[in-house]
Formats: sequence, structure tokens, C-alpha cells
Amino acid sequence: MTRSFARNHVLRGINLTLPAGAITVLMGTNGAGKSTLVKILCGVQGADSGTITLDGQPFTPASPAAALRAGVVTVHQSINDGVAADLDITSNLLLDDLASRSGSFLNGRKMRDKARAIAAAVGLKADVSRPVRELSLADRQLVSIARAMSHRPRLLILDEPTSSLSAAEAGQLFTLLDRLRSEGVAILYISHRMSDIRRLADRIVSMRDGQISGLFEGSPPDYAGAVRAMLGHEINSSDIQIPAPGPAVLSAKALQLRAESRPFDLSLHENEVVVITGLVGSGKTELAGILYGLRRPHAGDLCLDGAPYQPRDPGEAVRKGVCLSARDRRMNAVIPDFDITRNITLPFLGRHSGLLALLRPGSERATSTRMIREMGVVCQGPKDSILTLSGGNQQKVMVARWLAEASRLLILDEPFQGVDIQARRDIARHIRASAARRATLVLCAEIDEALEIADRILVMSEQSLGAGHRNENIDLARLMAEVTASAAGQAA
Amino acid sequence: MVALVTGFTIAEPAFLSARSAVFILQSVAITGILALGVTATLVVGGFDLSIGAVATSALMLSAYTMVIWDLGAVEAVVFCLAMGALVGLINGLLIVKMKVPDLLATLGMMFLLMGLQRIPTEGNSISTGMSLPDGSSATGVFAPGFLMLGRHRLDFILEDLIPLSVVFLLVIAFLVWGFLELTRHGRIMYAIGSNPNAAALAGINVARYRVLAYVISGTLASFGGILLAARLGRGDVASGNNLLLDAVAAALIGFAVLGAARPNAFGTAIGALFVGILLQGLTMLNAPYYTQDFIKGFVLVVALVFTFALSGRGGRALH
Amino acid sequence: MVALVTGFTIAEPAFLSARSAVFILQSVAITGILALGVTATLVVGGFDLSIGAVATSALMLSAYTMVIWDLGAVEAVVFCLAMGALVGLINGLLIVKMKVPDLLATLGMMFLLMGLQRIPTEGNSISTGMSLPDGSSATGVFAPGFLMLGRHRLDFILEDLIPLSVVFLLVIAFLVWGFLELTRHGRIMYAIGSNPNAAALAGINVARYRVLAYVISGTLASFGGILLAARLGRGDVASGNNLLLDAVAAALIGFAVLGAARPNAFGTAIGALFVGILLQGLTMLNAPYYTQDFIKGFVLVVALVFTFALSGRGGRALH
Amino acid sequence: EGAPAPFDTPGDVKIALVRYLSTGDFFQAYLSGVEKQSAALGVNLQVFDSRQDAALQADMVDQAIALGVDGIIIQHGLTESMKEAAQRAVDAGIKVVAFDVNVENTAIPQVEQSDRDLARLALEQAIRDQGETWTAGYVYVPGIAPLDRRDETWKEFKAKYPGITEKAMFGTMDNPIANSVANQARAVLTANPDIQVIFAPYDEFAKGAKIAVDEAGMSGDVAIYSADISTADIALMREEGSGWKATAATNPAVVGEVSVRTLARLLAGEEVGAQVIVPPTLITQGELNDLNISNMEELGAKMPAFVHAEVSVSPWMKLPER
Ligand SMILES: Nc1ncnc2c1ncn2[C@@H]1O[C@H](COP(=O)(O)OP(=O)(O)OP(=O)(O)O)[C@@H](O)[C@H]1O
Ligand SMILES: Nc1ncnc2c1ncn2[C@@H]1O[C@H](COP(=O)(O)OP(=O)(O)OP(=O)(O)O)[C@@H](O)[C@H]1O
Ligand SMILES: [Mg+2]
Ligand SMILES: [Mg+2]
Repeated sequence: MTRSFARNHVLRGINLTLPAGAITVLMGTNGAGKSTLVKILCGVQGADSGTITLDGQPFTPASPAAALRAGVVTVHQSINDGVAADLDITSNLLLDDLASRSGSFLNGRKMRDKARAIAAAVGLKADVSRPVRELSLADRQLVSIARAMSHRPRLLILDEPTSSLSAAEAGQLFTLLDRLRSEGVAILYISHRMSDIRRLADRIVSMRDGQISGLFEGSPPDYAGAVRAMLGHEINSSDIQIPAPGPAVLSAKALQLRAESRPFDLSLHENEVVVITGLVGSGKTELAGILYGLRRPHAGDLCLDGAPYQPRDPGEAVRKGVCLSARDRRMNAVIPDFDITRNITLPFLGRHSGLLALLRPGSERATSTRMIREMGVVCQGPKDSILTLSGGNQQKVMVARWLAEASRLLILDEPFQGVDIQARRDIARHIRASAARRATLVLCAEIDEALEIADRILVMSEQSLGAGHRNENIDLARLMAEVTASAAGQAA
Repeated sequence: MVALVTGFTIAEPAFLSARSAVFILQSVAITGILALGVTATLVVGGFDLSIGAVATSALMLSAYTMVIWDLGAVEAVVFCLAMGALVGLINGLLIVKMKVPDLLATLGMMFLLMGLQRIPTEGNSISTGMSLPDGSSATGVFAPGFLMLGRHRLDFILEDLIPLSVVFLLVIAFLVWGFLELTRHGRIMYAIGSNPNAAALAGINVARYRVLAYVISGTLASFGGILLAARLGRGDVASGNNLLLDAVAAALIGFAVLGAARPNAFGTAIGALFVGILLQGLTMLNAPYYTQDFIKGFVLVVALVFTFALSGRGGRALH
Repeated sequence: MVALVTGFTIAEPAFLSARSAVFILQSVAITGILALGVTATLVVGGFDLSIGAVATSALMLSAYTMVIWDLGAVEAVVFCLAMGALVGLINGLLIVKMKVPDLLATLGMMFLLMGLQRIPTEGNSISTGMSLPDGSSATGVFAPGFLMLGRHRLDFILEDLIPLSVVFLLVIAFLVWGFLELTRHGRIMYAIGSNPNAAALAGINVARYRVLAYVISGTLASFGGILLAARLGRGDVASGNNLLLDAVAAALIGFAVLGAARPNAFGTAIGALFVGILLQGLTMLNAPYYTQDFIKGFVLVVALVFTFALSGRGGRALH
Repeated sequence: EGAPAPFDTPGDVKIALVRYLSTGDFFQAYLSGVEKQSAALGVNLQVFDSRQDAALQADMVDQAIALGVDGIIIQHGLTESMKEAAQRAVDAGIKVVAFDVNVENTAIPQVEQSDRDLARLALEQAIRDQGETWTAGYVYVPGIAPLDRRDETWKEFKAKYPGITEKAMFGTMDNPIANSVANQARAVLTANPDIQVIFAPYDEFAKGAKIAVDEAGMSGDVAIYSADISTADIALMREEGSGWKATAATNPAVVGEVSVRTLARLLAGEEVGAQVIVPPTLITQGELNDLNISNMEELGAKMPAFVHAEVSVSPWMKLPER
């Protein structure tokens, strides 16, 4: 199968078989063409050449509806492509059902019952008559997964489904996938997360530059080999050298996020990368919001470089040198109408403008070419529209936006969302390398990711911080226990 | 709205009578029907600026059919509805297939129709006895059955109380409401308005439903035009100037009704009624036309502020 | 556009002369300036329906200032611009603080102003010598300096060639273009229009910039009204609906210019010019007014189809 | 004193004015005439404003019937939509007068400002000033009843004086009308620099034409003849070197007064005839300058024919004060 966008040959002769009753994991660097392959399989785009057969029959889906009818069900990478936020959960869970069913009139009670059953299967607890708008990102993701699961698919395709789920929900998803596998469903699972892959993979297919670069079967499959095939070289190891921390940049005293949560102290130092990990919903984003002037804490004082710090809005935070790279780039970071350069220079346009606020294109271009090079963004040039980049490369641009200028405190909320292993290492290395003159706070739910970047790891649970761990010979079991212990606490 | 009615009743007791209520309904019947069409396009995240022009085109076309071609009421109605559906179809295809943004496509269509409807008569109104280009004069008349659509009144409690056009308004409002709220097609249209991408990926034929919305809008607008023609009894080129703005106002006020913060047929009907009550009440109080505009704007703004600011719901931005 | 100019020149040689070019510019000066204001709101993803009413309010206010209060040109201009800015500010605050959707807020404002501007004179036009409620007659006159704004011509190559209003149009178009394309603030406004969430999280005060866009729009609209007053030399009661439609058409055609598929000042200016050339050319060829509407719509639709369908760019939907 | 019933207790008389058109000076002045004459008679006036919505206008007649008024003045509208409503009012025992709309009803007298006479007076002046041979630009928008009637006269004149050539016909009702017409007129004058006369039988059109003529620097070469007048028009006609030579007009306020008086006579049981015509007056640039008239009040004072028409006056009636 082949597929090109103009002169960009994205898929260059893919041969792939997906056996029933097995989970095939597709690994590939950002921009390798995984999502493009998925879009062809589920009828969103056509292939330029090549054939697909499903259960021995030729299969060329002309539209998503046709693919669904044939039993090819997909959960797409972008969560916002999965749900209609203004509708209630019921309608969202039954959306494709609505499209394909005959008969015109809706039966509210029957729909709600059906929706409840579907939601229960994936452990979605929200009331099904609530609008999706009110749900968290994780719950929205669960809604699209639940809808896909409810279909008795022949082939289930999941494009990075866990990128915004935490361990508990992911665990539930895995159990479901196990069941479907045992029912003989073919599953194509795309992920950059090693933990997912280890847990699920029956076979691993590696993809590089639009071609299949390796197929690894056997139990367990050869991960190291797969990663090597995907990258084309050995992965460079991430060995963390913990530098001596400098003076405190930000310190929080008796900070209380909500009325019912426990107060805690926090101090972040120059030349130090601190990771806060914890379950989804534990309050990481809330903390970031407080530091960035998006919300007020319930109680407690903040100091920045020794002076009291109470930002009223992000503008003030940025002026004082506190920057936040927000999670969920499509919603919160990407400016879709802009090219790469303009996306990068947006927050610090003051630096690139002179008399009468006139912009200096030369200065902008210099910054963006520098950042594209430093972050290793795969693109044709700085004038590419941001939307033509693959997910991982978009993410690099979003991080680059904040690394382009010096800051006092840089907060990165889930900076590795949807980023491949190599890119993750690249971003982490770059963050660490530039961390000397500021404090850096990274929020991520994945412990693997935390270990790759942190000097110090803190665990957050129930809107409160626990003790710190130096990232040296960490007792992983204990760390995991702390994270999940809070889950037990939450459940109680 | 209750406050409005009470206020007007105190100031002018004649306000609160069955006849007065019927007047109000009758005066909003045509804008109300147009506004329901706009609502259908708002639901799929679109907008239709051409409805006013479609209505006046239907007005001219029906007159042309009966007066100049000398055909009957049925033909006139069929031609007009077909014209409205066709215009809606073209709008829809321009937007869906040609990817022209909705405001642009329907604005273009609006100008086009405004010109087109005047070309056959060279800008003259159509009435029986008008002279034709070939020197003869037009002999056709408005069919009585056609005029009834706009003028006939049904006996209901009082004799001659309820005009047919009010019945049409109520029936259409009920149908559109039922279609949008109770059928799966309506639900799908809301899904498209909320997230067209997600809808497409769920296997919905987004293009077809969007076109459908414009066809509904065009057809309802042409039906509004038919009622207008039936009431006027002639093809008057100058009528219908305010239809677009009033219909849009009704549909937009409908957003705010019951805190729905989304386009909905029930709200639109209420919105149309609200504007109607306001204007009738003010007229009865002898307010000059310009204070009516002022008060219409003022009440609109205040109502909006209450709905959106105080209920704390941002509502989705219009698209 | 080149095709248009050539066509008209062949059909009517007088079309292609310096004077003809200048008066096309003059005829689009007012709508052009209004359209540039609309563009500013389109850029931040908003829309301003009140511009027509703001322009006619400025027309009335300037006449009121000079004729009834007997003040000078400077006061009139200052009052009008302040009024426009204030209306824009209120629009902006309604939208940003009260969270009223843009179309709704500006529609309400439009009705409000349409009424308000007529209340002081009870619906009468304002002109010197008109009788006042107290029985005396108004003695003020339109200041010559004020009239110059709309009527004075500068010598340029030919004597008396370029009207001041054309100079204003060019200067304002250039300023708005420069502001939107070359300055930090313009860039930020485009970012807001594209993804307001992301812009806010990049530390931008989104609310302030959105209000700014409406203030720009209101101010430019009032300036358009000033030029209108200076041209008419009296305070004419008129609805601004046609001004609104023409300005919106120009701004929307501007979307399509040069395949930008986004609102932009240069495109808007070209859009206004395009409509102007079309209408002037047709008038010269003695085309009746209704064919002008038709052709305006037809050309708009065809241009749109070419731009959007053939260039294959979907363009973003309007919001 | 001595007024016939029901005007012996005028406070109990309710009349309604049902309007089709309202925006603009003419309609505003008409309304003020209606209001003044009603006040002078001491009757209650209720104004219904349909704002160019013919269907609504018919509803408003019904509404007036429901309110129990004694008399109705229908101001403009469409024959077809008003005919039945007017009949319903007559059936309800209400006296009805129609201004400038033919409701095809023998019980309803028509007040008219005679558009044909307006056009005739202006064109006759043009012939006096310019001779019988000239090239003309004509401003006209079909489909608007008074303009259509004025157009008939123009066609007659063209037939009668073959020396008149109509080089261009244009016109638009786009608001603000004067501004839009000015744009068109500029184009027309550029294309046809030989135009000598512009016939613009509506003062908004004339205003637009004058702006264009001035802008084209042709005020010495083009003469404008029109219908209707207002204070602002007087100023424009008297401007130094103005091309606006003459206009024919009835005073809209007078027409309003006549409408009310006609209705009052009907209510008092007097005979008024099928048609009540308010005669127009020709106003030329020369007269305005000679008499030094600068607004409508002075026009009324110095040209008495303009401020009061001795039409539909009964001895018992009080006239508005001046
Ligand atoms: N609409 C498009 N126009 C042009 N190029 C495109 C388009 N969509 C994708 N591409 C290009 O195709 C390539 C593959 O993109 P794709 O989204 O399939 O990558 P991916 O393997 O899913 O990456 P990731 O892991 O980051 O999601 C990228 O180089 C991207 O720039
Ligand atoms: N102001 C608030 N009041 C009440 N609940 C809130 C508030 N803000 C956030 N929440 C809820 O509290 C929970 C914690 O949210 P938060 O996004 O901070 O979690 P998190 O630890 O950052 O998780 P994630 O991994 O999703 O980023 C979520 O369920 C969120 O919906
Ligand atoms: Mg991908
Ligand atoms: Mg979070």
C-alpha cells in the first residue's frame, strides 16, 4: 500500500497482516505514517495504490460508515475527533448506531439503558445524561473507547488510546482487550508507551519512514529489537546526572488546593528538574493552574525568587518568568492557522517586535530554525503549516515554544503526550540541558517517563504532595505503591 | 415574557384578549416559519442569510405563476416549494462540495435572488391587469384557494378566530421541534453541529445532513413567502425587507430560551413570539416606530445578559 | 478583476480614466472603511452586525452636534468617534464579560442604535433651519471643515482629482493592514481567532484583544458615518442595513482574495473595490438596478467557488 | 361650540392611523400633520406602524377594529392586501379614509397628493427652462406606487416632446438612498457627459443626483428637476450655483391635516366625494432666492399655498395653529 501527500511519500509499500485473536502492536517514530495507515484502514482516506482484504474478501472502505459496517472499528488518536461535546454521553455512546440504524424516532429510555450498559463495560462511571462537555479528558477518551468496544468488531484499531488515561483506567482497558482477543477479534494497537506494549503485545510491527522495518512475534516479542528496527539504530540510553540544585526559585508554604485537601509545601530550585507524578485527577493540572495564574489556591502563600507571587492571569505569570506548556495540545496549544514559526514565537512576540510593535520576521525565523534544529522537529521547513506535522512533531513544537526564551520557572504538563521513544529522549535531553538557569517542573502520569527526565520525583494524590524521591536507584515498587496507595485511599 | 404580558395588559386592557393573542401569532407567523428554517442550519453549525430573499422570490414566483402564466394555486405552491428546496440544495452543495464558507455562500445567494426575482418583471410588482412586455395585459388572478392560505380564518371558540397561517406556524414549529429533538436525524444534526469531525468518523454522512439542513431552511423560507403572497394578494417587490433580520433575531433569541444555550426549535418559536408580543404591545401603547426598535434592542440585550451572564453558561460560541 | 476592468473599458471607454478610477474609490470609501472594521472582528473569530447602525448613528450625531448644538467640526468628529468607540466597547464587554454570543450581542446593539438615533429628533432628519420642539428653528450649520472631509479634493496630476475620502480609505486600509499583518497585536488577534484557548494559555489577555477588535470596528464604522454625513450635508434618517450588507460582502470576499482563506485587510480592500468596480461598470452600461444585484450575487458565488473549490483549500469555517 | 356629533364631545372620538411607510421626512411630516389636526379637533389618535410590512398593515386594521375606534386613516399600502381589511372595517361600521392607496371601495374616499400633477409641474418647468430638446438622465425605481404614477407622466412627456432623449435610467432604494444614488449618478455622468437634465421625481433621488453633479464638477451644465421638498432640500437648491432648479411638492403635513379633516367630515355625516386632491405647488430656485426662503416655515409663510390647502374644511372645524 502507498500513500503520498504532494511530494511527501508517507506510506511507501506497506505489507501487513493482522491475525484474528491477537494484539498486533504497531510501533513507529513520530511521522512514520501510523495514523495515516489507520485512516486508510477505516475509510477516512484512500490509498494511492495497494489492496486490503478482510476475512479473505477485498475491502476498500469508501467512508467511515462502510468500514464500520464491515466490522472495522477505530478509536482515533485525537480525542476530540471522538466525541461531540455538546451532546450527552448517551448520544455519544450511540453515535455510530444513530448513523446506521433504520427507523427515525428515538426512544430515550432504551437509549439510556443501552448507554449505561456500554459505559459500565469500560468502567465509565459518569451519569449518561450529562453532556460530554463536562467530562474530563480521560472520561472523554473512555467514551470513544466504549463506543468502539460496543460494536463486536472484527478488527479493532486503537491509535494511542492510553495517552490521556492513567494506570487504573488503562488497566481496565487492557482487561477488555484481553477479552476481545479471546473472542477472536483482530486488534491493531498503536502506542509509544513501553508499559502498554509489554502488557499487551502478541506481535510487534515496527514502522519507519513509511515502511515496515520489522515484525517480531514469539512470546514475549523482542522489544529491544523492535525499538531498534523502529529507530534504525540503538536507542541512546538516558543516564541522569543529578546536578547540584541552585537557589530556590519558587516556594509554596502550606499550599492547599481545595478546602478538603491536605496542605503541603513545595520548593523548586534553579538547575533542577522536578517531576510530579500521580493518577489522573490527582490534582497535577490544578497545581499547574495555580502557579500559572489560572486559578487561586484555597489557602497558602507562593514566593517567586523571594518575593510574594500571586499571579492574576497567565499574562502576569509569563511576565514574571513563569511559563506553562499545557497538556492536550490540540485544545490548549496548537494555533491551527499558523505555521511552525508563528506557533513557536507566539508567547514572546515582544522579543520579536520593535518600534510601533512592528514584528521583525528575521528574528522570528532565526528563533524557529534554531528550535526546529535543537528539538529535531521533522518538517519541510519553518513555514510548514502546523497541521501537516505528525502528532509527536506538533508536540515538539509546543515544547519548543516555551524553551525558546529563558524563564524562571518552566512547567510542562504531560510534555510527552504522543511522542515516540526517541523524540521523548530528545525532548528530555533538551529540557535537562537547558535547565541550568531556571527551575523546571514536569507533570506526568507515566512513571517511565518521569524516570527519564527527573532529578527529583514527587507523588501527588488527592490534591496533595507526598515526600520526594531523588532519581537515583529509586525503589520502583515503593513509588508505585505510593501512587496506587492513594488510589486505594480515593476508593475508600 | 410573563412580565411583558402583564405589563401591557395593565397599560392597555385590550391587550389581553383572544383576538389580541391571535394577532400576535399571526404577525409572527411568517418570521417564525423563516426562523425555524434558520434554526435547522444553526443546528448543523451553519447559517443561512438567503432566507429573506428566498421568501420574496417565492412571493414573486407565486404571483408570476398565477397572474402571468395563469395557472392555479396548487401549481403556485408546488413551484415555490420546489424553488425553495432547490435554492437550499444549491446553498448546501456550495457549502459542502465547493467548501464555500456558509455566510459567504448564502450571502451570494441572497444578492443573486434579490436580483433574479426582479428580472422577469423588470422590477415591477405583479398584479392582475399589469401590462406585459408584449403589450397585452396580464389576465390571471390569484386563485382563491391560494389567498385562503394567508387569509382564511377558522372558527375556534370565537367565530373567525384563528387564521390558517397561525395553524401553519404551530404545525411547522411542532414538526421541526419533533424532528430535531425526537428523531435520530435531529440528534445526528446536533452531533454535526457540535463536532463534524467526530460525526464523520462515526460513520455519519455529514455532507448529506448539512445539505438537508439548507434544504429545510430554503423550503420553509419559500413557504413563508407563499403565506406572504397569499396575504398580500400581489407580487410586491418591496415587501419582505425586514424578514431576514427579524427571523435571525428570533432564532438567536431562541438560543437563550430556557437556558438551552444552543439552537432549538422551541426556543425559536418562543423568540418569535417574544418579539411579536413586544411590538404589538408597544404599538398599542402608541410608541413611535423608532422607540420600538430601541426597546426591541434593549430588551434583547438585557435578556441576553441575563441568560448568558447570570446563568454562567458561556454557551458555545455560535459555531 | 483585470478581466472586469478590461471588459468594462471595451464596452464603455470612459470607464478607464483617472477620474473614473477615483470615483470608484470614492463610492467604495464608506463601505470599505466599514468592511475594514468588520475584518478586525472577523480576525478574532467574532462578527459585528452593528456597524451599519453605528454609521448612521454617527451621521445623526454629527448633524445634531453641528446643527442643533451649534458646535464645530472638531467636536462633531470627536463625539462621533467617541460614540463609535463606546459602542464597540459595550459590544466587546457584552461578548467578553457577559458571554453573550457575538452575533446576538451586536444584533441587539443594532436594533438599539437604530431606535436610539431617531429619538432625539423624533424620527426627523436634521438640517439647518429645522424647527425644534421648543418652536424655534435650528441655526447651526454643517461646518465647512466638516463638509470638506467628504467633499474636498486634492490636486494630484489632474486638478481636483482625489477626494479626501479616498485618501482616508487608503490610509485606513494601509493602517489596518499594517496593524494586522505587521504588528505583534495583529498576530495575537489572528492567534485568538484561530484558537482562543491556546492563545489564553500562551499568556495573552484574550478578553482585552477581543474588546479591542470591537472598539476598532465601532470606531471605523463611526468614521464611515462621519464621511457619509459630510457627503450628504445633513442628518438623514436611514437604516444602515445596506451599508452593513455591502460591508460584510466586501469583508467576506476579502477572505477569498489571493487564496488567503482567512480574513485580511488587503483582501477586504480588494473586495470592496471589486464590488465597486462591478456596480459602477454596470451603471455606466445602463444596467437596471435589479440586474446589478443579480450580477453582484452571481460574481460573488462564482468567485467563491473558484477560490474555495478549485484551490482545494477548505479554509476554516467562519469561526 | 356648534360642532356636530360626535365632535360635541371630541374626547370620546378615537381614530387610528395605519401606516405602511414611516421612515423618512415625508412620512414624519405627514404624521405631524395628522397629529396636529387631531389635537386641534380634540380627538384621540392611535398610530399603527407596519414599517413596510403589508401583511402586518392588514392585521393592524383588524387590531384597530378590535380596539373599537371610530375612524381609520390608511396611509399607503398595497391595494390587494388592504382591500379586504378595509372592507372589514367598513362592515364594522367604521369610517375609513385612504391616503395614496386605492382600496377599491366606494365607501372610502381617497386623499391624494396627485403624483401626476407633481411630475407634470416639474417637467413643465424643465421645458420652460431648457426648451424642448435636451438629453436626460432619469432616476426611477419601478414597483413603488407613487414613483410608478410619476413615471407615467414622464413617459407622456417623452412622447409629447420627441426632442427629449433619455440617455440613462438608474435608481436604487438602497439605504441611505441619497448616497447610493449619488454613486450611481457619478457613474452615469462619467459615461454620458452630455446629459443636460436629470429628472429625479423624489427628493432623495434629487439629493443624490446633486451630490454626484457637484462631485463631477458639472453643476453649471446639468439641471435637476424633482418632486417633494424639505428644509434640507431648500438649502441644497439655494446653494451657490446649484444645479437643482425646481421641485414640485405638496406639503406632507398639509396632506396629513387634510386626511384627518376628511375623516372628521365623514364621521360628522358630511359628503366628501370619492377623491380629495391636495394640489401641489411648484417651487423654483429663483423663487426661493427672491423670497429668501430658508426653511419650511418660511416657505409656508411666504408661499401660503404651501402651508394650508383649503380642502376638506367645514366651518365648525378648528384648524391647527400656526
Ligand atoms: N493532511 C496532510 N497533509 C500533508 N502531510 C500530511 C498530512 N497528514 C499527515 N501528513 C504527513 O504524513 C506523515 C505521517 O503522519 P502520521 O500522522 O501518519 O504519523 P504517525 O506515525 O501517526 O505519527 P505520531 O506518532 O506522531 O502520531 C507526517 O510526515 C505528516 O507530516
Ligand atoms: N476547581 C475545581 N473544583 C472541583 N473539581 C475540580 C476543579 N478543578 C479540577 N477539578 C477536578 O478535579 C480533578 C483533578 O483534576 P486535575 O486535572 O488537576 O488532575 P491531574 O492530576 O492533573 O490529572 P491529569 O492526569 O488528568 O492531568 C479532575 O477530575 C477535575 O475535573
Ligand atoms: Mg499518529
Ligand atoms: Mg491534569
